[in-house]
Amino acid sequence: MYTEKVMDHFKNPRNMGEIEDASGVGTVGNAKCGDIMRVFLKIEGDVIEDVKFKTFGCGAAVATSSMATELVKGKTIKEAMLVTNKAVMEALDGLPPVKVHCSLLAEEAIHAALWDYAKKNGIVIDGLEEPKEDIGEEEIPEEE
Amino acid sequence: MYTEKVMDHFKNPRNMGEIEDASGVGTVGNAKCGDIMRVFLKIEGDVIEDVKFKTFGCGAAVATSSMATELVKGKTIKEAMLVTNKAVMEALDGLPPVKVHCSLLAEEAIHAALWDYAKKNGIVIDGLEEPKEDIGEEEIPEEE
Amino acid sequence: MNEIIYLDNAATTQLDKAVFEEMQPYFVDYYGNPSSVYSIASESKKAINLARERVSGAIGALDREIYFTNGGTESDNWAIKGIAESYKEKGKHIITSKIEHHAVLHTCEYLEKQGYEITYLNVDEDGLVDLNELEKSIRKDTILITIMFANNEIGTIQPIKEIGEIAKRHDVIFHTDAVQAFGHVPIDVNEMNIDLLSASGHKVNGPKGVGFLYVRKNIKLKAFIHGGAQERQRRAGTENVPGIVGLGAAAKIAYEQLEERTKYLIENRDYLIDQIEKNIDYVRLNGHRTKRLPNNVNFCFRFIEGESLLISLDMEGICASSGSACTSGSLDPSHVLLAIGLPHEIAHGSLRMTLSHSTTKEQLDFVVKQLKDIVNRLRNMSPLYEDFLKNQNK
Amino acid sequence: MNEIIYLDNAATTQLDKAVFEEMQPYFVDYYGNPSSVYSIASESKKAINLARERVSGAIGALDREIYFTNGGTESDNWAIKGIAESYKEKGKHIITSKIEHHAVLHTCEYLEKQGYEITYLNVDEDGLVDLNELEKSIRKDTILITIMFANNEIGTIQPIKEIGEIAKRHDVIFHTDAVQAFGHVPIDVNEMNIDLLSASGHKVNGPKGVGFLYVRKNIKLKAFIHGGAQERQRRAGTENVPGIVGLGAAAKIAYEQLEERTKYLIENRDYLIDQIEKNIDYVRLNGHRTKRLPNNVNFCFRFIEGESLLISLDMEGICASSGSACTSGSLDPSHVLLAIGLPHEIAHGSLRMTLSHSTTKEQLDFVVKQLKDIVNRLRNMSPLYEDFLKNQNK
Ligand SMILES: Cc1ncc(COP(=O)(O)O)c(C=O)c1O
Ligand SMILES: Cc1ncc(COP(=O)(O)O)c(C=O)c1O
Repeated sequence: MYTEKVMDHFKNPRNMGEIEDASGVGTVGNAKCGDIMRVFLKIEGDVIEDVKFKTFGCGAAVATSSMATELVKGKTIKEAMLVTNKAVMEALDGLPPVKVHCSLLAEEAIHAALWDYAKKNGIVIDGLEEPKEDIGEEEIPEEE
Repeated sequence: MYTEKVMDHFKNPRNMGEIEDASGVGTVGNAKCGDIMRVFLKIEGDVIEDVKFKTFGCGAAVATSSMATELVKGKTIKEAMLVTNKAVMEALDGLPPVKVHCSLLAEEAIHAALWDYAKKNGIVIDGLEEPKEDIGEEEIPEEE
Repeated sequence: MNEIIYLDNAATTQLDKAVFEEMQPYFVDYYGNPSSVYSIASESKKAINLARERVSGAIGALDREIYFTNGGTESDNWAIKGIAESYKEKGKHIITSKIEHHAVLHTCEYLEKQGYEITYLNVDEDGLVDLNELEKSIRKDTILITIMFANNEIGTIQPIKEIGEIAKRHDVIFHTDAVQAFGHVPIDVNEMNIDLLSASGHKVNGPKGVGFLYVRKNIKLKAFIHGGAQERQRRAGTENVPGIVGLGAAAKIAYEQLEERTKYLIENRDYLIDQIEKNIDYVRLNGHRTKRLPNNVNFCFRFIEGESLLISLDMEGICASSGSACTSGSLDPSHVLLAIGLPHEIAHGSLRMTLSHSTTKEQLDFVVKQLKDIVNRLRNMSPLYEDFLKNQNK
Repeated sequence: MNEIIYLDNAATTQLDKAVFEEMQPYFVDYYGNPSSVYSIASESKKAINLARERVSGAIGALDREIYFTNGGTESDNWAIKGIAESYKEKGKHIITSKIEHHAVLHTCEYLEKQGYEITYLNVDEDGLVDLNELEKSIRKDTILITIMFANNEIGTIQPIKEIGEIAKRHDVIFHTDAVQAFGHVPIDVNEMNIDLLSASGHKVNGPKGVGFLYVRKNIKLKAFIHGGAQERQRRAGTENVPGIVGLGAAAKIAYEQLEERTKYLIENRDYLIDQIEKNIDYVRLNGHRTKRLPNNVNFCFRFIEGESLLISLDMEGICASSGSACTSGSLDPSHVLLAIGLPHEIAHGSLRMTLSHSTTKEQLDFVVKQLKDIVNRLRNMSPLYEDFLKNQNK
């Protein structure tokens, strides 16, 4: 079902954990849908010095969290804003269609943590919007 | 599907053929339904001295013709009247349910030949009725 | 003699040993449910995907247009009832033919009771539908044309491509029951404008209890069997993995060998037809002489009845079938033989022999010899023959 | 480790080798179509008759009350749609429960669209229906009660005999989906007043792609799959002979070994439950503790999600399943877990382990050990667990 990369990030998640004195924390998803991601950012100047995550969710949710945090680590905020769910999926060699929403959630979790950082520091990050309560996960429609 | 007795009478039908100067001939069934039986009787005094049949029909039709003619051969008319389809079936060790109508047809064929004999000779045979054009073959109803 | 000569390949075929070998690992070893997450189940999933590719490849379809079912009957039921339900807003008129298999006819009769209107097209004496009659019977509320690819009794192959064109021109959905055609003749669903197609595994040396329905991708089709999310949520029920594997393998072999087998079969078929016509009087070939399945031979032998013919052949080790009602326990002979215009008494005397790629000419010679004797014997027993001879001598 | 520990016997079971051996001759050797006249086909017919006897014997039915189908899903569809159609003059109300398999639920939802009214009974926290609620919901126009024998996720066994009595008292037909119960618990259709019963071969170490529907002899039931005259004209389609043979053989073995296997399974089941409860915190056993299938263990592990649990177990060679939606690609967790009152987040963390008669205690010990580690690992990763600990420390 999953690619080797996904399995690797599930088995050995990178950046799993917490940052005690995080510059920004974001939590997205909800338990009802079975996916919650929390991202902790440590930002110095313009740069994401450290990033950690915690995730409640399926294999893809864990793997996308792991990969998304890898992709933004050490990057500037501006660079991090360019990490899309597509980039996460590509870096994982793809996801099954029903799991695409996990990659969206990972993108959203990074954004939510950035939003928290921006709010705390009274700054505006270009292109960043307030995180939605629920990200739009579509149910696959029953075919007729 | 068929018992050994049925198969034996199908393979080696007894009394198959015609009687040129028959005392009575009866034909029952119709080609539409796929069964026609013709019975020839040679009656001397009160006794069926000889009997022959010709049959167009399935294996059971041939076997019941063969067995029915065996059962009436050498019998008095009165005795022959007691040969029912049940007797024919029993003598054949049974028939599949969908083939029971063949045994009725055989009984009917003997009766038709006797009727012909009675008519030609102006006599009345106790219990013998005019043969029906079509004998009542029931279709098995489709179950609900 | 002890050898069995099996000439009833339209009823069912022998499972190909190579097909069985492909199925075998999926019984006891790879038994995982393809819907499961863990890795041993992925063997089952992969196997189903391969089978789907093989089937879709055989008829020029996309993988996702193939839905595995339990057999031709289920496929026919699903296609017809599903379209009826999905398109009832457009109309309730369906066109079919008088010589369809009961899986189609009884389904149409069922729909009639539900308020649908069915046109049963006539066929000519060879069993062909009339394209003009077909086109004329299309109405505004016609939602489906369902015409079989090839007939299971008399072997006649319909002008499927032409029917597909007519259907397309009038924007009517076209389903074909290809249970007898799949694996036996070339099929291209796009070239032939087929929207839905039914097939069954056991008619092409595959396993019993499995078949498929091809459904063109833009066709709406309500589910027929409701439940789990299998087959892209369209056909519920745990997948019959070994069966599906077998169907795929059988499809692959059938189409790889198609040309070669067709040539061999047609030669044998025409030889058998020729020998019967040369050796036995008062016979009639049923079905079209050339537009017919490569393996189908169907004759009426006048003055005799089919079942007694079958039993007599069986006693010589020859397996065949008949459209005589006596074999089915009902009274009327086959609706197909009546539809091509045969009177009841002649229809009762039909014999169908359907060859396989392993049937030999020696076997056919033996069959003709036996047949001649048997027909003679049964005619001597027949009051119809007696009457016929008497009338001739007048 | 390389050995696979298969704990997903509710999804499908390994085909019993002895069953496969009984099936084997009917693939390539005795391939005759049971409807044919000639003698080689009689082997197929005999084999089907024997299978029918074995199945009917297993549940105290008559041979002619058993109809072979393609599986549990088809049986459920047929039973419910067939009764709905046959008795629509009497009424259009059907009673079922909220925890039925989708084969029943989606069929009922389909009927709702056709104008039927369905009552979905609640279940208590153990998954049991309330007999009073059931009886109260019966109306004049109620034509069918369909309640599953045992639940496929949480293993709860319903009071089938009592339900049968209520149905009988009110003259309502009673169907039970016994797909999980057949071969696993004693069933007597007469004692339990069951009018129709569905079962599936592959859930009892039989083959995939075959099942049966028991139909009490005086029950009217319209055909669902129309076509040929197979199965006493009630279920069309060429019979899946090897499949039917396998179902019969599996039924025989299951019921011969029932007592012995049940004892062994219950012991192992309760051992596993006990070990999990002793070794892992914040767990909840789902389903009734004693009125449950001998092979079913189902737990929720708080703060973690089922699919990641499954994948982690799979990495250790352990096959299990989850009611978490993530395994099915939808969002809501299993309707069964919601119906017994679990909140979504807890329902997402469910794990079902279904044992077989060849599961050993050593395997279970290994499973518990792995499970403990995995649950720990996943909880450490879980923001829900983090929040829970913080709240506790307040
Ligand atoms: C033309 C045709 N359609 C449908 C069927 C039904 O197929 P099955 O018996 O495999 O369901 C058959 C075979 O009996 C057939 O010959
Ligand atoms: C309770 C129940 N009913 C019905 C079914 C459907 O059975 P099958 O998938 O064999 O058609 C299953 C199995 O998935 C089940 O567990």
